[in-house]
Amino acid sequence: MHIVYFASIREAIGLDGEQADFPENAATIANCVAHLLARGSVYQAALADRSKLRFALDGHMATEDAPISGAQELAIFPPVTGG
Amino acid sequence: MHIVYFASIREAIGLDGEQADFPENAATIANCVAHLLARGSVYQAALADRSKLRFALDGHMATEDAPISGAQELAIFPPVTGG
Amino acid sequence: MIIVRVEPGPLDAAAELSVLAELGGGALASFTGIARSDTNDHGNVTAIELEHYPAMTLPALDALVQDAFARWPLLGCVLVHRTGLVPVNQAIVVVGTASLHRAAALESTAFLIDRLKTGAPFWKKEHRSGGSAHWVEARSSDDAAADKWGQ
Amino acid sequence: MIIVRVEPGPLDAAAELSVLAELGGGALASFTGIARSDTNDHGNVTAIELEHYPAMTLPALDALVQDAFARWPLLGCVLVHRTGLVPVNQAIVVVGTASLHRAAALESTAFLIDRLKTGAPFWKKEHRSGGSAHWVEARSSDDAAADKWGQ
Repeated sequence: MHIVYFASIREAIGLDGEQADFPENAATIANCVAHLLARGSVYQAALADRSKLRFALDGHMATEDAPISGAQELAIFPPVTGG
Repeated sequence: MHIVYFASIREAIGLDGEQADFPENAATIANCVAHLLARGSVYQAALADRSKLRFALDGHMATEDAPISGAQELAIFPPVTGG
Repeated sequence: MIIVRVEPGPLDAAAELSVLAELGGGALASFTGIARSDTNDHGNVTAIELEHYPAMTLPALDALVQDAFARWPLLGCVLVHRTGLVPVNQAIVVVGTASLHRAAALESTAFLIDRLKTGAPFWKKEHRSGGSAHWVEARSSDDAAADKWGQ
Repeated sequence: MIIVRVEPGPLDAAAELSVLAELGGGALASFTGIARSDTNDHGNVTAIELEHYPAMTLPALDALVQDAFARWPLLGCVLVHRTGLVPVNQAIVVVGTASLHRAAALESTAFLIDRLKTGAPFWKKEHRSGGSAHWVEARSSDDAAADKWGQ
Protein backbone atom coordinates (compact mmCIF):
# COMPACT_ATOMS: atom_id res chain seq x y z
CA MET A 1 0.00 0.00 0.00
CA HIS A 2 1.14 3.49 -0.79
CA ILE A 3 1.00 6.04 2.03
CA VAL A 4 1.04 9.79 1.48
CA TYR A 5 1.51 12.50 4.09
CA PHE A 6 0.51 16.14 3.99
CA ALA A 7 1.21 19.43 5.75
CA SER A 8 2.60 19.20 9.32
CA ILE A 9 2.61 15.40 9.25
CA ARG A 10 4.55 15.33 5.98
CA GLU A 11 7.11 17.70 7.51
CA ALA A 12 7.35 15.76 10.78
CA ILE A 13 7.89 12.42 9.03
CA GLY A 14 10.14 14.01 6.42
CA LEU A 15 8.52 12.17 3.52
CA ASP A 16 5.84 13.02 0.95
CA GLY A 17 4.96 9.36 0.77
CA GLU A 18 6.27 5.85 0.96
CA GLN A 19 5.45 2.25 0.14
CA ALA A 20 4.40 0.24 3.21
CA ASP A 21 3.67 -3.47 3.29
CA PHE A 22 1.45 -4.07 6.27
CA PRO A 23 0.73 -7.67 7.43
CA GLU A 24 -2.53 -9.26 6.33
CA ASN A 25 -4.11 -8.72 9.75
CA ALA A 26 -3.80 -4.93 9.40
CA ALA A 27 -7.47 -4.60 8.50
CA THR A 28 -8.27 -0.98 9.38
CA ILE A 29 -6.64 2.42 9.15
CA ALA A 30 -6.07 2.27 12.94
CA ASN A 31 -4.13 -1.02 12.48
CA CYS A 32 -1.92 0.65 9.87
CA VAL A 33 -1.26 3.61 12.16
CA ALA A 34 -0.25 1.17 14.93
CA HIS A 35 2.30 -0.41 12.57
CA LEU A 36 3.69 3.03 11.69
CA LEU A 37 3.99 3.96 15.38
CA ALA A 38 6.01 0.81 15.94
CA ARG A 39 8.66 2.17 13.60
CA GLY A 40 10.01 4.50 16.28
CA SER A 41 10.22 8.03 17.57
CA VAL A 42 9.87 9.96 14.30
CA TYR A 43 6.50 8.36 13.53
CA GLN A 44 5.46 8.46 17.18
CA ALA A 45 6.09 12.23 17.29
CA ALA A 46 4.42 12.89 13.94
CA LEU A 47 1.33 10.83 14.75
CA ALA A 48 1.22 11.57 18.50
CA ASP A 49 -2.01 13.53 18.66
CA ARG A 50 -4.58 11.02 17.46
CA SER A 51 -7.40 13.58 17.74
CA LYS A 52 -5.66 15.62 15.03
CA LEU A 53 -5.13 12.84 12.49
CA ARG A 54 -7.35 12.68 9.47
CA PHE A 55 -7.33 10.02 6.74
CA ALA A 56 -8.34 9.35 3.17
CA LEU A 57 -8.47 6.01 1.32
CA ASP A 58 -8.04 6.31 -2.43
CA GLY A 59 -9.03 9.96 -2.25
CA HIS A 60 -12.10 9.62 -0.03
CA MET A 61 -12.19 10.89 3.55
CA ALA A 62 -12.25 7.95 5.98
CA THR A 63 -12.28 7.44 9.73
CA GLU A 64 -9.75 5.41 11.73
CA ASP A 65 -12.04 2.40 11.93
CA ALA A 66 -12.48 2.17 8.15
CA PRO A 67 -11.39 -1.16 6.58
CA ILE A 68 -8.51 -0.69 4.15
CA SER A 69 -9.63 -3.67 2.04
CA GLY A 70 -8.26 -3.27 -1.43
CA ALA A 71 -7.34 0.43 -1.14
CA GLN A 72 -4.28 1.50 -3.12
CA GLU A 73 -3.45 4.69 -1.24
CA LEU A 74 -3.78 5.77 2.37
CA ALA A 75 -3.37 9.49 3.09
CA ILE A 76 -2.59 10.77 6.58
CA PHE A 77 -2.88 14.47 7.32
CA PRO A 78 -3.98 17.04 9.92
CA PRO A 79 -7.48 18.57 9.79
CA VAL A 80 -7.87 20.50 6.55
CA THR A 81 -7.70 24.31 6.57
CA GLY A 82 -8.47 25.45 3.04
CA GLY A 83 -10.94 28.00 1.79
CA MET B 1 -50.67 67.35 3.75
CA HIS B 2 -48.96 66.18 0.59
CA ILE B 3 -49.91 62.73 -0.70
CA VAL B 4 -47.79 60.76 -3.15
CA TYR B 5 -48.77 57.61 -5.04
CA PHE B 6 -46.58 54.95 -6.59
CA ALA B 7 -46.74 52.10 -9.09
CA SER B 8 -50.20 50.58 -9.73
CA ILE B 9 -51.89 53.01 -7.33
CA ARG B 10 -50.30 55.99 -9.03
CA GLU B 11 -51.56 54.72 -12.38
CA ALA B 12 -55.06 53.96 -11.08
CA ILE B 13 -55.48 57.40 -9.51
CA GLY B 14 -53.77 59.09 -12.44
CA LEU B 15 -51.65 61.36 -10.26
CA ASP B 16 -48.08 61.25 -8.94
CA GLY B 17 -49.21 63.25 -5.93
CA GLU B 18 -51.55 65.92 -4.71
CA GLN B 19 -52.19 68.30 -1.85
CA ALA B 20 -54.98 67.13 0.46
CA ASP B 21 -56.41 69.07 3.36
CA PHE B 22 -57.98 66.55 5.70
CA PRO B 23 -60.16 67.72 8.61
CA GLU B 24 -58.58 67.94 12.05
CA ASN B 25 -60.24 64.71 13.16
CA ALA B 26 -58.36 62.71 10.50
CA ALA B 27 -55.87 61.43 13.04
CA THR B 28 -54.51 58.25 11.43
CA ILE B 29 -53.54 56.99 8.00
CA ALA B 30 -56.78 54.96 7.96
CA ASN B 31 -58.79 58.15 8.52
CA CYS B 32 -57.03 59.77 5.56
CA VAL B 33 -57.74 56.77 3.36
CA ALA B 34 -61.43 56.99 4.35
CA HIS B 35 -61.50 60.62 3.22
CA LEU B 36 -59.90 59.68 -0.10
CA LEU B 37 -62.44 56.88 -0.64
CA ALA B 38 -65.23 59.42 -0.13
CA ARG B 39 -64.00 61.24 -3.23
CA GLY B 40 -65.60 58.68 -5.53
CA SER B 41 -65.08 55.75 -7.82
CA VAL B 42 -61.52 56.47 -9.04
CA TYR B 43 -60.15 56.44 -5.50
CA GLN B 44 -62.43 53.58 -4.50
CA ALA B 45 -61.08 51.45 -7.36
CA ALA B 46 -57.44 52.41 -6.76
CA LEU B 47 -57.62 51.76 -3.02
CA ALA B 48 -60.10 48.88 -3.12
CA ASP B 49 -57.87 46.08 -1.87
CA ARG B 50 -56.93 47.27 1.60
CA SER B 51 -54.69 44.21 2.17
CA LYS B 52 -52.47 45.44 -0.68
CA LEU B 53 -52.03 49.02 0.49
CA ARG B 54 -48.77 50.07 2.08
CA PHE B 55 -47.91 53.48 3.53
CA ALA B 56 -45.04 55.70 4.46
CA LEU B 57 -45.09 58.90 6.53
CA ASP B 58 -42.28 61.33 5.73
CA GLY B 59 -40.28 58.47 4.16
CA HIS B 60 -40.75 55.87 6.92
CA MET B 61 -42.88 52.76 6.46
CA ALA B 62 -46.04 53.03 8.56
CA THR B 63 -49.15 50.96 9.20
CA GLU B 64 -52.75 52.09 8.69
CA ASP B 65 -53.24 52.82 12.38
CA ALA B 66 -50.23 55.16 12.57
CA PRO B 67 -51.05 58.73 13.72
CA ILE B 68 -50.28 61.31 11.03
CA SER B 69 -49.51 64.00 13.61
CA GLY B 70 -47.29 66.58 12.03
CA ALA B 71 -46.24 64.49 9.02
CA GLN B 72 -45.63 66.48 5.83
CA GLU B 73 -45.98 63.64 3.32
CA LEU B 74 -48.12 60.52 3.17
CA ALA B 75 -47.16 57.92 0.56
CA ILE B 76 -49.60 55.26 -0.59
CA PHE B 77 -48.36 52.33 -2.67
CA PRO B 78 -48.68 48.57 -3.24
CA PRO B 79 -46.28 46.12 -1.54
CA VAL B 80 -42.73 46.79 -2.73
CA THR B 81 -41.10 44.47 -5.27
CA GLY B 82 -37.52 45.68 -5.68
CA GLY B 83 -34.31 43.71 -5.50
CA MET C 1 -16.54 51.80 3.80
CA ILE C 2 -20.19 52.10 2.85
CA ILE C 3 -21.46 52.67 -0.66
CA VAL C 4 -25.22 53.05 -1.05
CA ARG C 5 -26.44 54.29 -4.37
CA VAL C 6 -29.36 54.43 -6.77
CA GLU C 7 -28.14 53.97 -10.32
CA PRO C 8 -30.19 55.06 -13.34
CA GLY C 9 -27.68 53.61 -15.84
CA PRO C 10 -26.13 50.19 -16.41
CA LEU C 11 -24.69 48.56 -13.31
CA ASP C 12 -21.33 46.74 -13.46
CA ALA C 13 -21.54 44.33 -10.53
CA ALA C 14 -17.84 43.38 -10.56
CA ALA C 15 -16.75 47.01 -10.61
CA GLU C 16 -19.13 47.94 -7.78
CA LEU C 17 -17.87 45.07 -5.62
CA SER C 18 -14.17 45.57 -6.34
CA VAL C 19 -13.75 48.14 -3.55
CA LEU C 20 -14.58 45.47 -0.97
CA ALA C 21 -11.41 43.53 -1.79
CA GLU C 22 -9.18 46.31 -0.52
CA LEU C 23 -10.40 46.55 3.07
CA GLY C 24 -8.17 43.89 4.63
CA GLY C 25 -11.04 41.50 5.27
CA GLY C 26 -10.61 37.83 4.51
CA ALA C 27 -14.23 37.27 3.50
CA LEU C 28 -16.30 38.89 0.77
CA ALA C 29 -19.85 37.85 -0.06
CA SER C 30 -22.15 39.23 -2.69
CA PHE C 31 -25.53 38.89 -4.30
CA THR C 32 -26.51 40.17 -7.74
CA GLY C 33 -30.11 40.26 -8.91
CA ILE C 34 -30.54 40.19 -12.70
CA ALA C 35 -33.55 41.03 -14.86
CA ARG C 36 -34.56 37.71 -16.34
CA SER C 37 -36.58 36.80 -19.35
CA ASP C 38 -39.32 34.41 -18.40
CA THR C 39 -42.20 33.72 -20.74
CA ASN C 40 -45.97 33.66 -20.25
CA ASP C 41 -49.09 34.30 -22.35
CA HIS C 42 -48.05 37.94 -22.81
CA GLY C 43 -44.71 36.96 -24.37
CA ASN C 44 -41.14 37.19 -23.16
CA VAL C 45 -40.02 39.77 -20.65
CA THR C 46 -37.88 42.27 -22.56
CA ALA C 47 -37.17 44.69 -19.72
CA ILE C 48 -38.00 45.39 -16.10
CA GLU C 49 -38.90 48.96 -15.20
CA LEU C 50 -37.98 50.03 -11.69
CA GLU C 51 -40.04 52.79 -10.12
CA HIS C 52 -38.97 54.14 -6.75
CA TYR C 53 -39.75 56.82 -4.16
CA PRO C 54 -36.77 59.15 -4.43
CA ALA C 55 -37.26 60.94 -1.12
CA MET C 56 -37.35 57.64 0.74
CA THR C 57 -35.10 55.28 -1.23
CA LEU C 58 -31.61 56.24 -0.05
CA PRO C 59 -32.62 56.73 3.60
CA ALA C 60 -34.30 53.30 3.55
CA LEU C 61 -31.29 51.58 1.97
CA ASP C 62 -28.93 53.35 4.34
CA ALA C 63 -30.99 52.25 7.34
CA LEU C 64 -30.75 48.63 6.12
CA VAL C 65 -26.98 48.90 5.86
CA GLN C 66 -26.71 50.47 9.33
CA ASP C 67 -28.79 47.60 10.67
CA ALA C 68 -26.40 45.10 9.05
CA PHE C 69 -23.40 46.84 10.62
CA ALA C 70 -25.12 46.66 14.02
CA ARG C 71 -25.69 42.92 13.64
CA TRP C 72 -22.37 41.76 12.14
CA PRO C 73 -18.72 42.87 12.36
CA LEU C 74 -18.43 44.29 8.86
CA LEU C 75 -15.55 46.19 7.27
CA GLY C 76 -17.53 47.41 4.29
CA CYS C 77 -20.78 47.21 2.38
CA VAL C 78 -21.87 47.99 -1.15
CA LEU C 79 -25.57 48.30 -1.98
CA VAL C 80 -26.48 49.66 -5.40
CA HIS C 81 -29.96 49.45 -6.94
CA ARG C 82 -30.86 50.23 -10.50
CA THR C 83 -33.84 52.45 -11.38
CA GLY C 84 -35.67 53.04 -14.65
CA LEU C 85 -35.80 50.59 -17.53
CA VAL C 86 -33.49 47.57 -17.14
CA PRO C 87 -33.17 45.33 -20.22
CA VAL C 88 -33.17 41.60 -19.47
CA ASN C 89 -29.82 40.10 -18.47
CA GLN C 90 -28.71 43.36 -16.85
CA ALA C 91 -28.23 43.72 -13.10
CA ILE C 92 -31.02 45.24 -11.01
CA VAL C 93 -29.28 45.14 -7.65
CA VAL C 94 -25.81 44.42 -6.30
CA VAL C 95 -25.19 43.75 -2.61
CA GLY C 96 -21.81 42.92 -1.11
CA THR C 97 -20.14 42.89 2.29
CA ALA C 98 -16.60 42.44 3.56
CA SER C 99 -15.64 41.04 6.95
CA LEU C 100 -12.88 39.18 8.73
CA HIS C 101 -15.37 36.32 9.14
CA ARG C 102 -17.11 34.42 6.40
CA ALA C 103 -20.34 33.85 8.32
CA ALA C 104 -20.67 37.61 8.88
CA ALA C 105 -20.18 38.33 5.18
CA LEU C 106 -22.55 35.59 4.00
CA GLU C 107 -25.30 36.24 6.53
CA SER C 108 -25.24 40.02 6.18
CA THR C 109 -25.51 39.72 2.39
CA ALA C 110 -28.56 37.46 2.72
CA PHE C 111 -30.04 39.81 5.34
CA LEU C 112 -29.61 42.87 3.14
CA ILE C 113 -31.26 41.40 0.06
CA ASP C 114 -34.06 39.78 2.08
CA ARG C 115 -34.87 43.04 3.84
CA LEU C 116 -34.45 45.17 0.71
CA LYS C 117 -37.10 43.04 -1.02
CA THR C 118 -39.74 44.03 1.53
CA GLY C 119 -38.46 47.29 3.01
CA ALA C 120 -37.12 49.48 0.22
CA PRO C 121 -39.55 51.51 -1.95
CA PHE C 122 -39.05 49.96 -5.39
CA TRP C 123 -41.70 48.57 -7.70
CA LYS C 124 -41.09 46.37 -10.74
CA LYS C 125 -43.05 46.51 -13.97
CA GLU C 126 -42.46 43.81 -16.58
CA HIS C 127 -42.41 44.87 -20.20
CA ARG C 128 -43.31 42.00 -22.54
CA SER C 129 -42.54 41.30 -26.17
CA GLY C 130 -46.27 41.48 -26.95
CA GLY C 131 -46.15 45.17 -26.04
CA SER C 132 -47.95 44.95 -22.73
CA ALA C 133 -46.58 45.91 -19.31
CA HIS C 134 -47.59 44.46 -15.93
CA TRP C 135 -46.78 45.36 -12.34
CA VAL C 136 -45.03 42.50 -10.57
CA GLU C 137 -46.95 41.13 -7.59
CA ALA C 138 -45.23 40.92 -4.21
CA ARG C 139 -44.67 37.38 -2.96
CA SER C 140 -45.46 36.11 0.51
CA SER C 141 -42.21 34.11 0.41
CA ASP C 142 -40.37 37.43 0.40
CA ASP C 143 -42.17 38.50 3.57
CA ALA C 144 -41.23 35.20 5.20
CA ALA C 145 -37.57 35.62 4.19
CA ALA C 146 -37.47 39.14 5.60
CA ASP C 147 -39.23 38.13 8.82
CA LYS C 148 -36.80 35.33 9.63
CA TRP C 149 -34.16 37.94 10.60
CA GLY C 150 -36.29 39.16 13.56
CA GLN C 151 -36.59 42.76 14.69
CA MET D 1 -22.50 25.11 -16.20
CA ILE D 2 -19.97 23.86 -13.68
CA ILE D 3 -16.45 25.17 -13.36
CA VAL D 4 -14.28 23.47 -10.74
CA ARG D 5 -10.59 24.26 -10.85
CA VAL D 6 -7.37 24.39 -8.89
CA GLU D 7 -5.42 27.50 -9.81
CA PRO D 8 -1.67 27.82 -9.17
CA GLY D 9 -1.54 31.44 -10.34
CA PRO D 10 -3.37 34.64 -9.42
CA LEU D 11 -7.13 34.34 -9.26
CA ASP D 12 -9.37 37.08 -10.67
CA ALA D 13 -12.61 36.63 -8.74
CA ALA D 14 -14.70 38.92 -10.96
CA ALA D 15 -13.52 37.18 -14.13
CA GLU D 16 -14.19 33.72 -12.68
CA LEU D 17 -17.70 34.70 -11.64
CA SER D 18 -18.61 36.52 -14.85
CA VAL D 19 -19.78 33.33 -16.60
CA LEU D 20 -22.59 32.98 -14.05
CA ALA D 21 -24.27 36.16 -15.31
CA GLU D 22 -25.01 34.62 -18.70
CA LEU D 23 -27.09 31.63 -17.64
CA GLY D 24 -30.50 33.32 -17.53
CA GLY D 25 -30.76 33.08 -13.73
CA GLY D 26 -32.06 36.04 -11.79
CA ALA D 27 -29.90 35.40 -8.75
CA LEU D 28 -26.12 35.19 -8.40
CA ALA D 29 -24.36 34.76 -5.09
CA SER D 30 -20.66 34.54 -4.40
CA PHE D 31 -18.03 34.23 -1.72
CA THR D 32 -14.38 35.18 -2.06
CA GLY D 33 -11.80 34.25 0.56
CA ILE D 34 -8.74 36.50 0.62
CA ALA D 35 -5.32 35.99 2.24
CA ARG D 36 -5.26 38.56 5.01
CA SER D 37 -2.44 40.14 6.90
CA ASP D 38 -3.02 39.79 10.61
CA THR D 39 -0.22 40.41 13.08
CA ASN D 40 1.08 38.42 16.03
CA ASP D 41 4.40 37.93 17.87
CA HIS D 42 5.91 36.43 14.72
CA GLY D 43 5.17 39.56 12.65
CA ASN D 44 2.72 40.23 9.87
CA VAL D 45 1.48 37.54 7.55
CA THR D 46 3.11 38.16 4.17
CA ALA D 47 1.71 35.16 2.31
CA ILE D 48 -0.40 32.05 2.76
CA GLU D 49 0.95 28.83 1.26
CA LEU D 50 -1.69 26.35 0.14
CA GLU D 51 -0.71 22.69 0.08
CA HIS D 52 -3.18 20.20 -1.34
CA TYR D 53 -3.59 16.53 -2.24
CA PRO D 54 -3.68 16.61 -6.05
CA ALA D 55 -5.19 13.15 -6.55
CA MET D 56 -8.07 13.99 -4.23
CA THR D 57 -8.65 17.72 -4.61
CA LEU D 58 -10.70 17.97 -7.81
CA PRO D 59 -12.82 14.88 -7.05
CA ALA D 60 -13.57 16.28 -3.57
CA LEU D 61 -14.50 19.72 -4.92
CA ASP D 62 -16.58 18.18 -7.67
CA ALA D 63 -18.45 16.02 -5.14
CA LEU D 64 -19.25 19.16 -3.12
CA VAL D 65 -20.65 20.87 -6.21
CA GLN D 66 -22.72 17.81 -7.14
CA ASP D 67 -24.10 17.79 -3.62
CA ALA D 68 -25.07 21.48 -3.97
CA PHE D 69 -26.85 20.74 -7.27
CA ALA D 70 -28.74 17.91 -5.59
CA ARG D 71 -29.90 20.24 -2.77
CA TRP D 72 -30.77 23.41 -4.70
CA PRO D 73 -32.12 24.23 -8.19
CA LEU D 74 -28.91 25.72 -9.59
CA LEU D 75 -28.14 26.85 -13.13
CA GLY D 76 -24.41 27.08 -12.61
CA CYS D 77 -21.56 26.93 -10.15
CA VAL D 78 -18.00 28.21 -10.08
CA LEU D 79 -15.55 26.87 -7.51
CA VAL D 80 -11.90 27.79 -7.96
CA HIS D 81 -9.24 27.32 -5.28
CA ARG D 82 -5.74 28.72 -5.36
CA THR D 83 -2.69 26.53 -4.57
CA GLY D 84 0.91 27.40 -3.76
CA LEU D 85 2.07 30.71 -2.33
CA VAL D 86 -0.64 33.39 -2.16
CA PRO D 87 0.55 36.90 -1.23
CA VAL D 88 -1.72 38.75 1.21
CA ASN D 89 -4.70 40.56 -0.31
CA GLN D 90 -4.95 38.00 -3.12
CA ALA D 91 -7.89 35.61 -3.42
CA ILE D 92 -7.53 32.06 -2.09
CA VAL D 93 -10.94 30.77 -3.10
CA VAL D 94 -13.87 31.93 -5.19
CA VAL D 95 -17.29 30.28 -4.95
CA GLY D 96 -20.35 31.38 -6.89
CA THR D 97 -23.73 29.99 -7.89
CA ALA D 98 -26.52 31.07 -10.22
CA SER D 99 -30.18 30.21 -9.79
CA LEU D 100 -33.65 31.48 -10.60
CA HIS D 101 -34.14 31.88 -6.83
CA ARG D 102 -32.10 34.03 -4.49
CA ALA D 103 -32.36 31.69 -1.51
CA ALA D 104 -30.94 28.84 -3.61
CA ALA D 105 -28.00 30.97 -4.72
CA LEU D 106 -27.25 32.36 -1.26
CA GLU D 107 -27.66 29.10 0.62
CA SER D 108 -25.69 26.99 -1.85
CA THR D 109 -22.80 29.46 -1.74
CA ALA D 110 -22.69 29.28 2.06
CA PHE D 111 -22.97 25.48 1.89
CA LEU D 112 -20.09 25.16 -0.56
CA ILE D 113 -17.65 27.30 1.40
CA ASP D 114 -18.66 25.74 4.74
CA ARG D 115 -18.17 22.22 3.42
CA LEU D 116 -15.00 23.07 1.50
CA LYS D 117 -13.44 24.31 4.75
CA THR D 118 -13.74 20.88 6.35
CA GLY D 119 -13.98 18.48 3.41
CA ALA D 120 -11.46 19.50 0.77
CA PRO D 121 -7.79 18.53 1.15
CA PHE D 122 -6.08 21.91 1.49
CA TRP D 123 -3.73 23.04 4.24
CA LYS D 124 -2.66 26.62 4.93
CA LYS D 125 0.76 27.70 6.11
CA GLU D 126 1.27 31.31 7.17
CA HIS D 127 4.51 32.98 6.17
CA ARG D 128 5.41 35.85 8.51
CA SER D 129 7.53 38.95 8.08
CA GLY D 130 9.89 37.65 10.80
CA GLY D 131 10.81 34.82 8.41
CA SER D 132 8.98 32.02 10.19
CA ALA D 133 6.18 29.87 8.79
CA HIS D 134 3.39 28.17 10.72
CA TRP D 135 0.67 25.70 9.82
CA VAL D 136 -2.77 27.15 10.43
CA GLU D 137 -4.79 25.22 13.01
CA ALA D 138 -8.25 24.00 12.10
CA ARG D 139 -11.08 25.67 14.03
CA SER D 140 -13.95 23.88 15.71
CA SER D 141 -16.26 26.67 14.50
CA ASP D 142 -15.58 25.42 10.95
CA ASP D 143 -16.72 21.93 11.92
CA ALA D 144 -19.89 23.38 13.42
CA ALA D 145 -20.58 25.41 10.27
CA ALA D 146 -20.11 22.35 8.05
CA ASP D 147 -22.24 20.15 10.30
CA LYS D 148 -25.22 22.48 10.27
CA TRP D 149 -25.97 21.42 6.67
CA GLY D 150 -26.73 17.84 7.76
CA GLN D 151 -25.86 14.71 5.79
